[in-house]
Amino acid sequence: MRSRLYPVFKYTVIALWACFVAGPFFWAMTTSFKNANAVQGGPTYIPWAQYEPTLTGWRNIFGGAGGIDVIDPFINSAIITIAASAISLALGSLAAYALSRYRFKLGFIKNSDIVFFFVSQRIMPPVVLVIPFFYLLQWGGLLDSIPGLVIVTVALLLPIAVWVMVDFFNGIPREIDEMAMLDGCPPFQTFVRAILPNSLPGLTVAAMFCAVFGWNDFFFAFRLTFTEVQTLPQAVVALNSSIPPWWTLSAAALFGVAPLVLLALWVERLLSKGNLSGAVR
Amino acid sequence: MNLSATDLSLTVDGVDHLKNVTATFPPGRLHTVIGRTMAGKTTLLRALAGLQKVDSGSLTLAGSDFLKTPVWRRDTAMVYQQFINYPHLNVFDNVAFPLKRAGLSRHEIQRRVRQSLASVGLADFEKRKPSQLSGGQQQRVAMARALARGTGILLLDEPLANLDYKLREQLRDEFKALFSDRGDTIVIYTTTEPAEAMMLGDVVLVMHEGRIIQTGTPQEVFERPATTTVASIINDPPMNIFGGRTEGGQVTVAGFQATHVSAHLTDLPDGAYQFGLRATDVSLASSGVEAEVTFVEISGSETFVHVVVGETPFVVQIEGIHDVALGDLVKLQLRPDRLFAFDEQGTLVRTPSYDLASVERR
Amino acid sequence: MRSRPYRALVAVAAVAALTATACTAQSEAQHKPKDKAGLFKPGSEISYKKYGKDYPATKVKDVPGPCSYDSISRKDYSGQTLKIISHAVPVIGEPTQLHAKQFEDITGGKVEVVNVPFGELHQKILTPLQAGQPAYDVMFYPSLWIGDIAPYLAPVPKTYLDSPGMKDVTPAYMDVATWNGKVVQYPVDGDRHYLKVRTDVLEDPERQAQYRKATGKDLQVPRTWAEYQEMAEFFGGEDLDGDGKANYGSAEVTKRDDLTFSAFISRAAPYVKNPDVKGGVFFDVKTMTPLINTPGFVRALDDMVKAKSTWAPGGANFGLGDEIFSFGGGQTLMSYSWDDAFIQAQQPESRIRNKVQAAPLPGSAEVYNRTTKSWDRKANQAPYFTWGWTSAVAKASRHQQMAFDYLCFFSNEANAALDLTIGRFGVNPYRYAHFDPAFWEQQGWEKDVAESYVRTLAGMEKSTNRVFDLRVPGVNQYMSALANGVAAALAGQSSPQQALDGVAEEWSKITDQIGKDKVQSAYRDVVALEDNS
Amino acid sequence: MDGLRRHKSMFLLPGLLTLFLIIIFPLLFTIRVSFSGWNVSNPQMDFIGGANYTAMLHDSRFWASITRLLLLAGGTVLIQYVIGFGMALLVWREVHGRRFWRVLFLVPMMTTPVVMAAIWQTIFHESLGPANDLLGMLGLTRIPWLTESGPALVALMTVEVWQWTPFMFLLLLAGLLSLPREPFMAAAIDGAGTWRTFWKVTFPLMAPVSVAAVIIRLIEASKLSDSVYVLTSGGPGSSTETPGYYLYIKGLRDQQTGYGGAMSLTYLVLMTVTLTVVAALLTRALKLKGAS
Repeated sequence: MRSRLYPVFKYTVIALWACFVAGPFFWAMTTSFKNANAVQGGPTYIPWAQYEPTLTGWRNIFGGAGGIDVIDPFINSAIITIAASAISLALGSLAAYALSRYRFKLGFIKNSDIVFFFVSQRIMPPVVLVIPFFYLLQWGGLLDSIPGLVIVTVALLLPIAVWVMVDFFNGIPREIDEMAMLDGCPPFQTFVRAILPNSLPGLTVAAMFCAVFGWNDFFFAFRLTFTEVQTLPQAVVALNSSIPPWWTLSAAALFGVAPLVLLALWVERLLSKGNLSGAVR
Repeated sequence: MNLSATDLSLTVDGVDHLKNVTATFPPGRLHTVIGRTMAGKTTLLRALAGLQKVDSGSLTLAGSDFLKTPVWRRDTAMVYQQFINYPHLNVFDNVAFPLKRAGLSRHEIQRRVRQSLASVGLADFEKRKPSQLSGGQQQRVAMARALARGTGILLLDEPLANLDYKLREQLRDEFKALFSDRGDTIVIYTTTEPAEAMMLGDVVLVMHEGRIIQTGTPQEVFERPATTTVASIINDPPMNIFGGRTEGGQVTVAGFQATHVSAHLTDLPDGAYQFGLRATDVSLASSGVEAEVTFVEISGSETFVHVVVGETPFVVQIEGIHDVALGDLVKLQLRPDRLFAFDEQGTLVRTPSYDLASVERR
Repeated sequence: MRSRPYRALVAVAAVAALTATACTAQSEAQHKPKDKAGLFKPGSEISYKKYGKDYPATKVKDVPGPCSYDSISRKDYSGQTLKIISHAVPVIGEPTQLHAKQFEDITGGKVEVVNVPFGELHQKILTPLQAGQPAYDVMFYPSLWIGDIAPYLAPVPKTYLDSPGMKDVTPAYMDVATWNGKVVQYPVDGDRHYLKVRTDVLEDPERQAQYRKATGKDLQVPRTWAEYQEMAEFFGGEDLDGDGKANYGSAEVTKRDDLTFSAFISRAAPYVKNPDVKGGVFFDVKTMTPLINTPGFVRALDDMVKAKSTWAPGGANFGLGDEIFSFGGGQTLMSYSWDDAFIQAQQPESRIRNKVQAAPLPGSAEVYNRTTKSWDRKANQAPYFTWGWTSAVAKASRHQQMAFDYLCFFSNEANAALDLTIGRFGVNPYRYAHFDPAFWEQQGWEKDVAESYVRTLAGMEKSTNRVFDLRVPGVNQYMSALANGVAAALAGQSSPQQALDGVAEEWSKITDQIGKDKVQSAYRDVVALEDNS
Repeated sequence: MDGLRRHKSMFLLPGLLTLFLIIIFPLLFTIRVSFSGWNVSNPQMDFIGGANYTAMLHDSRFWASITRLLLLAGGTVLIQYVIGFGMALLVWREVHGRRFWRVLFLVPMMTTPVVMAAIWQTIFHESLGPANDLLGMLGLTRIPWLTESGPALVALMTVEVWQWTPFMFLLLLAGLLSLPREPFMAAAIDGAGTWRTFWKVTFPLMAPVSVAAVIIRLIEASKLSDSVYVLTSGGPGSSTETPGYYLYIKGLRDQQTGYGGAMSLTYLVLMTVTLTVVAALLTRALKLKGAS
């Protein structure tokens, strides 16, 4: 049925794609150990053989001269990402649960319209939002503060959380809710005790999307803060002047990806266990 | 503490799911609701549990309005046709779940869970997750959870429907024992299986197209099916129903004349009727009415032969395995003394004197 | 598990409420420093070495004065925080950070610096200013934005204007810092466009002979854009310096939303700035009619489109950084823009150190006269005082004295001297003291190189036919429209004339939008500088 | 579950209201500002009628960028879908090093787009970057990646494909892993080949996941702007300008807030309509496919 060449074909394709995916990381890795002269000498790949590696790039992201300090921004990014993701997941899964389990009708507005309202927030070009957000946060005295950024980030993440969780909850039999209620749980307890514990895969996927979008948000964090709160992407972008130090930029890029790679490992573990079944439908 | 439903009605998209359902469920009795698929049985249970809102009608428990009571305060347990358990909890915690909600002490919870699991024969499976159990075991867990709480109302929605035949028989027997000492519990059990309804029920309610069309003890319902519909629902295979006439004490059915008319039909006024005859009361013989075989089912030790006489279909149930082939021409013997007579609207007018003891319990 | 979602909600509400109340408490008074003992002896040696092992070990003497290490270290700013916005690291951003650290160390105050890429800086500075949000005390930005930002700036107090360092700033840069007669920007950098060439190629007898044979002309630093083009074409694509890689004629800033508009103005300056015609280069200041589509500008754009063939690979998408590396790294023979590429070439580790020379921007053999609508046939030079980095203090700042002290410290003689030597800092000569070849020779520059550099810079100061930036409100819109037109012509999407007609149309719209009077009154000041009136 | 009307809003409202409150002000603000002449030197809510909208109608850059976006977003999402689906199929079942591949294929979406775009810019650097170097090693001609419109669009799409194919990959892999086994067994019994099984079983079963993944990617791709900014800043000329980037130039960089508002709203309406229609069409097309 399958030709004997199939495995060869399969591994070739996988390997090609893997090279494409890993290429930029490899390039960033090797560039992060270069200095100006090594960069200007044209593209080289192998340290020692082709260029003399230095640690300048890496030193520069930890407060070295001509660099930045990524530690504080890292902590800020972590706090904002975790807080905003948690709030988005909480509010998002509550709303998604309602949209999955109850029928809403308000004039011509039905459940699917409400879901669309959530998702459609992602269509808004960020440019539209940023100036009004500025005035909104100023009004609340929340400019340049972590709570301010958390609120804004929630607006970005909530649609994602709702989108993932509605689909996920739709895959959980309603009878479980009913049974929990019959077993004496009021609706909120039903949600917390019977549905949420069975939603871990869905929550993980949603959390991953939230973390990715929250962690990597540059646009809003950049424009709604002044000096107090710097997030990691902001810190990295601060390197983007007319003389871009490729080496520092590369080191910073790799540093910023690291925590999310751990997240990818976790998601993959759930995938392998088959626990994500029904997480995305 | 009677649970009383009055005129419960529910229409969805023009289809009646419940139509003026009025019934009283006294405690300490096991009620079986029998009806075909989509007859409204599940809807009725869900309405009683509070999971389904009704359009109109009232529901009271011990005289107080039960419709206003939210689901989680109805002190009701339900076992579903699908094997529904909490996937994230192990067997022990599944059974303990409602007990914890009820705020029982840990000790008491443990005692009741163990007892309940033992009663369904799952004492050794406490630590398993539902997904690691077979279908029958999963349903036992669901049963154990429903029983452990000792709720005032216990609803079972075709709990055996999704099990294979062997398990079904086994669990049915176990249920009989489990329900025998439920004290003041109101138990309502729905099924499509006449035998299950008859065997388990103290009271049988027959549902059809959203209505309760007959209520009575199994014997009453069996002996005196109020209509042709009931007769068809409570018999498996469904009772053979066919048109006929009586004229001067002579009964003509399906193109042949009864040779001798049983006493219970002699006083029928002349006219057109519908007659019913259980499949067990028809047999194949060397002489009789000519019929053509359309379908043969062999189930266990019995053979069901579907035939047509002219246009009228019959099912014949005969013991043992018989070599009858499709298209064979056979001869039927009917037992006139077992004929039920219904008027043209389908209402029972004469019933044979029946010896219930002679009906085999399947 | 049960209460988690609710707890999160409550937490958010609480945090929001707390923050809201905390942020409303503000005091109005200006904060003054206390006195403390100084940390430096007068004239002590200053070096950046202790702030990072990558800094050069160069030492300079602390020059006594109100801004010296000694004087500033006598002020106690502990308990105060200064908020600064600056350009990305390293150009101007790194010295901002470095001097912030030093300032913290010697005054006990706290200085927070945020570094922002060029494209974002304008909006990031202006939005809070316009919203009345006291976001930053000190702002570093390109000086041409003065028209947008001036209304929100605190004038430089007299004490600082009277400091020796300030007195030494050349008149051109004091002019750049002045708005409506008040000095509102604190000069920390001097910028202009000029020409850089590779002397190792230009002075190679073999190349000179080749060039003469081919063109009949002497190989020398180009004096006009036509000569520049001819030379760039001649040398394009060969390996001229024996490093195994091809060299190219010209490197220019061409990436659309980078600083292309400045490169284009450099090319246009000699065609459009006619010393005999007064009243504006970009607009006719009387009518505010755009002149951007007049023949002078069109010819410059024609030139630039022709120059495409002389650019290095990717040269049509060069940002300033690419230009710096392309010339500074020895890939191209000639380039024109700010000092950065030249300083980069002169870095100690550079391959082409002391093989470069600075010269005034090329001129032209004729210049357009818009009153007679004809070309005046005469050699013309028009130095372009391209915007550079400047700094200013917000009017709304409650730490104005600390802010000015920081800027005065930033630009004190010792710091300025050290900053000038670190190419990536982007700090370039702006005081007479910096126009001294001896200073550059001390940095290891050869005499010829240092002299050509100082002569070029000082010569620009002497010129009376200067071009300044369009220092009016909304300058970004004008320049963005210009860059778009230039890019369209470079990409071949439209002819230079069409492209610039489009720009002129855009400009009229922008003027209407912003308000003709507003733009006109600001532009009058620019014209006054250009017309030396 | 209908007897619980009181409780359903308790679940929905916190999220809905939060989003509504966060979004409603910006939306109203934008609507209002689009009728004002708010710009850099006049940051005020005056009223200039529909002037911004009239100007927009004649703004060929804006409309050209929208047409370009249709190609860019549609093209990249299609490529992402095909590759994402292909890779998900390849590492779905038994394959050596399955976990490694899966994690690796997920990682690009974890990276910060602005930062990675800067790295990509170094990759596409015509003389110092590895892209042309590799082409050279393969004996191919160097490509002016960022200075000619064709290659620049390719470079842009490459970055987008690199960054966001993992998103498709994840959704589709999760979808594959949750498929029931029975249809595959049935197909095997019928003796269907790999290709046939894919078209007759896998693809139809994956239709709902596919639609969801494609739509959500289209939404995200329509905002394409960061990589444009870093890689080409819209050039050469305006040949890589997207609406997201053009809005950024006008609305933020030039601070023509009023005009930016008018364009943003128009864009929002256009995108909402387009995406709704596309979603409906895709759903129908794939449902038909699933039914056949």
